[in-house]
Amino acid sequence: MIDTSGTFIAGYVVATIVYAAYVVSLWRRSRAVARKLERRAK
Amino acid sequence: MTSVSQSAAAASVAPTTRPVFDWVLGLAIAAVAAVYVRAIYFTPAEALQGLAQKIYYVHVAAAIDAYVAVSITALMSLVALWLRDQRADRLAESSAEVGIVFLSVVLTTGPIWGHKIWGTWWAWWEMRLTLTLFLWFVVAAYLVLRGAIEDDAMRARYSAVLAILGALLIPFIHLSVYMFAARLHPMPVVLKPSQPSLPSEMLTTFVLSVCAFTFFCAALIRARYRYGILRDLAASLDAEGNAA
Amino acid sequence: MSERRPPGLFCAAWLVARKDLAIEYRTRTAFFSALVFAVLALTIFYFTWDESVISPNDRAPGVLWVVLTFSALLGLQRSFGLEEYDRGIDALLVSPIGRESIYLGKALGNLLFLCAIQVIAIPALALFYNLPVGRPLLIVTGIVGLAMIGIVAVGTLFSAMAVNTRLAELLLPMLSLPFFVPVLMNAAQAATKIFAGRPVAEVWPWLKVLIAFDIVFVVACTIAFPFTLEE
Amino acid sequence: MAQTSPAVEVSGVSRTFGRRRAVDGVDFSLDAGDCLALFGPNGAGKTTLLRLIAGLLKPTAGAVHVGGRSLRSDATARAQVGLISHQSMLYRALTPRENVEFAARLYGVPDVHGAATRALERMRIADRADAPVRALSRGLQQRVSIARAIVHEPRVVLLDEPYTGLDAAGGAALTDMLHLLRSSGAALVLVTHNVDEGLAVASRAAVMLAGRVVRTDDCATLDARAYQADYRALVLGGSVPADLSVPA
Repeated sequence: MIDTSGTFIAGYVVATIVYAAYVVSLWRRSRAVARKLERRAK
Repeated sequence: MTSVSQSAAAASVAPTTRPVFDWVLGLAIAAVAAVYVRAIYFTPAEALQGLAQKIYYVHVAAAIDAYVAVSITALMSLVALWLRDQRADRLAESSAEVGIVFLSVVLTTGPIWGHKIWGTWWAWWEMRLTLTLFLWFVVAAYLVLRGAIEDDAMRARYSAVLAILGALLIPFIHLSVYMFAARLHPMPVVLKPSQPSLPSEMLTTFVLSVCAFTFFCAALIRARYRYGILRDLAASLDAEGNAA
Repeated sequence: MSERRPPGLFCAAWLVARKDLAIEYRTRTAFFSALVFAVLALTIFYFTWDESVISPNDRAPGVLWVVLTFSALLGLQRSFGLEEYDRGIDALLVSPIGRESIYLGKALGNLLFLCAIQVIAIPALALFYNLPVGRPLLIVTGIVGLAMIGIVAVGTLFSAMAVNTRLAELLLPMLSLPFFVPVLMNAAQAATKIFAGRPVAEVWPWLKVLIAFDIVFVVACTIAFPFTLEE
Repeated sequence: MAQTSPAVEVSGVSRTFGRRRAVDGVDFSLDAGDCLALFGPNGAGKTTLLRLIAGLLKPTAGAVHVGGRSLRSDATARAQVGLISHQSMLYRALTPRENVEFAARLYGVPDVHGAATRALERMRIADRADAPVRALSRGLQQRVSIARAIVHEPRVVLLDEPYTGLDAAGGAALTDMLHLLRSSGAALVLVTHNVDEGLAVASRAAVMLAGRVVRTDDCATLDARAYQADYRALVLGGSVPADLSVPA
């Protein structure tokens, strides 16, 4: 068996970063809109 | 966040707004984490490729869900153009955005795997990867087009036209890449991440990972859809504020 | 009243195309800039390869397709721009001609515009790259024609869309280029084989894909065009 | 054609942009030879209403009929409308004659050359017919634009601020032409914010505010000075006086 642990770790790390980046971006955007609506509601 | 959305909804006649981040998305993230744990610690390494084969669980699941999400965009674009329904347009937008995230995962994990196993980062004769790249371009164009139009109705029409033409384009790209690959490699017999018969333990992990990522994909689309409602509500309140 | 009959689908399309060509003939700026661009690109590409490694003959087809794609984008860019300037498009929309006619007319105008450029660019290619003038070059010109129909079909539609957006100049290449991919892949492979002296029968599979693309996208874009207009 | 149906019939036409109601339930009909002057401040929805009648915009609710035919679905209805808009709708590289002849061909006018010559002469621009539009002044371009809009002898002419940019001679040519069009049986809708210009040719007058027609009058029984004062009060007040009829 060839040693491919580096590839394995890189693959999982990269995939996780892409997903996490999207979740964070969605969270930031929704928080910004929620704040905006909060200001409007006052 | 919940209370904010509800008070805003009470103040207007817009569709009811619900929280973007709720237990469904949390559960989906937990499911993906559980699959990670199972794939990393409790699934044996494949004999020929070693640990690199485990990328398969992330890569293939992302590919399946990316294609599902992009298909939803194409289908909803047709509905949006036909019925002029804002909800269909919003769902098309949501699944396109989530789709490009999953496509990006496919496009990054694929070369990482290929670099070790094929000895090359990118292989143009690998049909699915090449097709994914062109799909990524079309979805990126779709999202840029949406960002470049201010009028809601016009944005819905234009982006739906692009999505439907994109759906027509896919078979042509598929055929073209196939004919291109056939010229270079008469019958591309290479090591594929998918083995014809996986040992049952790996198969279980694979099925679980597809389920978990599909759930995650659906939860993201749902969250993005809810965010879309909030954003449109804020924009329309802005417009009213300016008019008054 | 009754002796007056609005022109039919193709007749109206021809009127629109002829109007566009008349404007082009009057101004000539777009034509000359696209033409100069094409010839300039041909010469620049000549010097970007090492002559001793790849012979000009071998790289000619690749250069041809790059130059064709980008001169097409230059031509398409202005197509709906000139309608937008004084809202000439409104005059077409209030007239009794069908919206499909407007699209087909614009597309035909663009096609003839691009053909005029290629009529000069292809001989220039043969000249600069020392290609044998003969049957292969003629067949490749035919392939260029087939490719151009597909490129103009989608390009005209996207030109109509891009002109109404905030990123007009940037958006047209971004929207169009993915759609040009299958056209260019098949046309380039067919042309390479023809330049290598193979018979037409051998490139027939690629030509079939090209023809299918042309048919599908001319029809689809004609149907889609009315949705890109203001409602 | 059956003369029973009015030249233009606008029934319950509304148009929203997003959440903004630009035109809100407008009704009126014009017979052949009528001229409706539509007054209103900026942003009242006059131009949107005109674009709806011309078929450039699709109404959110209601319908427009020209000579009894639905405008959106019937090309023969569109063939009877002429539009003069803010923009000249001309191609600057072409000459006035080419522009007008192109329009004539789009409408299937039999004698293209003769019709174009007549239209250009009526707008007193025939002597400049062979220079490119680009070389003409704004006012002369407006005359060409009007010639282009009437070359097919439309039964309904829609004019959006047509006097803008015209000098005295151009304005007089336009006024003469509008009278001529009326006497030849065309119905006119004239959008303007200048009450004097409108009343000079109109048979009926209407005021639009915030997307609604808030007042309509018959010009035959109208005192121009009193109307002028009323209009000013309406526009400046921004609210509708109680004694004026407000269509529901």
